[in-house]
Amino acid sequence: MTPTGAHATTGTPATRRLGLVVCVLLVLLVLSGLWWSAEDVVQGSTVRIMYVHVPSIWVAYMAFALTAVCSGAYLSRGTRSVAWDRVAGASAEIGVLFVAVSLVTGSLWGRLTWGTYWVWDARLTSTAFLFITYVGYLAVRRLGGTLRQRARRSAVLALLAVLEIPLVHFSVELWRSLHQEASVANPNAKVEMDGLMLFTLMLGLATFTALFVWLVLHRQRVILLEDTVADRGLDEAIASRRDEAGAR
Amino acid sequence: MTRGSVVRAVARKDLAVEMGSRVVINQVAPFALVVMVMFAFALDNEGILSRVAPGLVWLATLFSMLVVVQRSFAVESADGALDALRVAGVDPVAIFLGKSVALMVQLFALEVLLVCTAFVLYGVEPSPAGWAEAFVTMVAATVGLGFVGTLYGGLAAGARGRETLLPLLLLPVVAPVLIGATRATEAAFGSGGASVSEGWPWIGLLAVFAVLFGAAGSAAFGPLVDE
Amino acid sequence: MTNVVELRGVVAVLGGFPALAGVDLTVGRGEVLLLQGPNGAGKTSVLRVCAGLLPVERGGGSILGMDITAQRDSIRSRVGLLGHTNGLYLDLTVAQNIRFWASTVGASRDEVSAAMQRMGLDGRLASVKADRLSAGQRRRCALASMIVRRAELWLLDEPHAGLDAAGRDEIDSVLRDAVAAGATVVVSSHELERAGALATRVVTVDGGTVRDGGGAR
Amino acid sequence: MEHASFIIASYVLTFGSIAAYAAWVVRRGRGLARRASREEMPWT
Repeated sequence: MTPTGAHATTGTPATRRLGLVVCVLLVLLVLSGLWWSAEDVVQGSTVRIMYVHVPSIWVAYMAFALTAVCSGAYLSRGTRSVAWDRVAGASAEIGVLFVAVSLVTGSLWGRLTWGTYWVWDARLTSTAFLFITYVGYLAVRRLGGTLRQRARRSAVLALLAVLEIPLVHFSVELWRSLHQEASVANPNAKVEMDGLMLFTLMLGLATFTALFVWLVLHRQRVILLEDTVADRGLDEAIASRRDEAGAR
Repeated sequence: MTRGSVVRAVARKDLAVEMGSRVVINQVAPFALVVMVMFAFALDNEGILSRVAPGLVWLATLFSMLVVVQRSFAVESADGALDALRVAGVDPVAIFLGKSVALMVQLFALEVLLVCTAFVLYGVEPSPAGWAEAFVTMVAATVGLGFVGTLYGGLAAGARGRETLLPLLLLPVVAPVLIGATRATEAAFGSGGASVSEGWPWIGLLAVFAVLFGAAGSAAFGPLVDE
Repeated sequence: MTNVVELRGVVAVLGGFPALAGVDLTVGRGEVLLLQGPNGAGKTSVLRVCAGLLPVERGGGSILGMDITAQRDSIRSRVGLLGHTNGLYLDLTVAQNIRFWASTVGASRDEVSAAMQRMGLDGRLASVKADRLSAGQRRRCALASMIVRRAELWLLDEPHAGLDAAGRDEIDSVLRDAVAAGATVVVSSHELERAGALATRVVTVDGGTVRDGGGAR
Repeated sequence: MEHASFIIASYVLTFGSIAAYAAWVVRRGRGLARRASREEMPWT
């Protein structure tokens, strides 16, 4: 066993470079979002919230899609490696974080634009359900048991979520379209974007995507370490368990 | 041993357990009724009550369902019966379908009770066509709820903190049923001036839900419960 | 024919605790193996691993020639486990319980009534609810469903616990019948005197491991 | 800038919570990596 010393991290030169790129992009994004870009003709200054709101929900969708893909990969024959489960778990956790962020920034934007933090709009409502669904998924991941138990249970649950989410989304959409008179404001209203605004939005998407990759890489390594250390604890527990026999 | 006969045996067994213990009749049904009365206290307005009666009926159904599902799996683990079923190699798909059917029967009985309560207490007055539509709605919603309830109930059954885990997992999933069944029942009851014909698309949604979760539950129940 | 039970270095975990810390165990066809050892030694876990209820974390093995992790489903339908619990539905009567078990494994009416008669569960007891039964009567119910199942490997966890002398004799005679019919039996017990009389071999379970207590007797 | 407080709040919330999460992940990783060997960390 080679000791790693006090400087052991979940980072590698590659992730450090990626992290540096993310930091630079983040600074650019903040500068561009808050100062350089002009205010929108229709939305005014509130469009600036969009530069962080849209990328967060984009990352959340990407994260849950990755969770589903990894869960499917785990369950399909021939690729049954717990590594898939770690990526699925890491990705879902990050997805939950970004959904929460986008719900909060979205409601701040809504307060400015619609005058209210929350409207029972189809997209908002189904996003809230998305959030709760994956909070439940994370709760099930913590139920304990062996690694294979955790992997199988959560993979099945993630695939059930793939079935559930479109159903919820569809029914909520139907609920709103048939039930509510014209919505307060249409969030899809055509936004006239000048070049710099479009650039800022694209920059936001790129930054957050890179950030997501960085986070998933680190988080799934941390999960591996958690599993390893738990396993080490098991080794010790097994040894002391065997000693019980000798003691008598 | 055909799957069908095991399904029947499991369903009959679960219903016999209920007939032997009468927990749903003596405890869950009164609970559902109390919920309906509490809604009336909270809203305190007859006009509003008859308007929102369909939603209250289905909310009360969902809350009662949580209790019935917990009960359905508590019975299995009280003396290690679920373990025994697993050791006996009983087809998990048959267990899933059998327990779902038993749950559906109990839920349907509760819904009938709740709709009658709404009729008496909340002053809803459906037309004959409305009653027919309400019946179809109840059947479609119950089938879906039975499948989803059994699926997630089985997952939560062995877990620590199952009392809180089950609602967290189950309630988001049944949101389409709440929406669909409430709208369809509104059409059936004529709440807020809705006409009977407006309900049928929602019943379609309930049917799609039931079919999808019947299939998904059959595939997922074994891996979820066993591991 | 391979051995009925073959465990190699099996580690099994219960809520983070290594219930089994590397178990090697071999049981041949027709043997009656007695597991002895102190409380908490891992006897129950050995039986639950053999029944395919407790997943194997490390190590491996086979039961009735089938891989213990990959073929758990096929193993299960051919073993019978009588654990600390009896697998009864407490709100059902004795007859309802046994008929339910019979219907899940496809046993005939005659087999059911024969098993109930064998365990003295016909007559008045048949219509008594399971939660009104004594510990011994519940055991008899569970044994009746074991008989109906015609398992090839019988796994019994402290089958004599809490029974009177007559109940214990009954269990022993059921086990003898099972062995005569070609079954293999693994039984855990505190009561060495009694279980030892049946056993063809005794091993000691301690600290989640198995020490072979000597060869065949 | 109009609505500055709301806009700043959303930036702070977004980047603050992400930074907090990232810091938690990195620190947890360091703590655990100290107890692991190189062979157990395939990326090293």
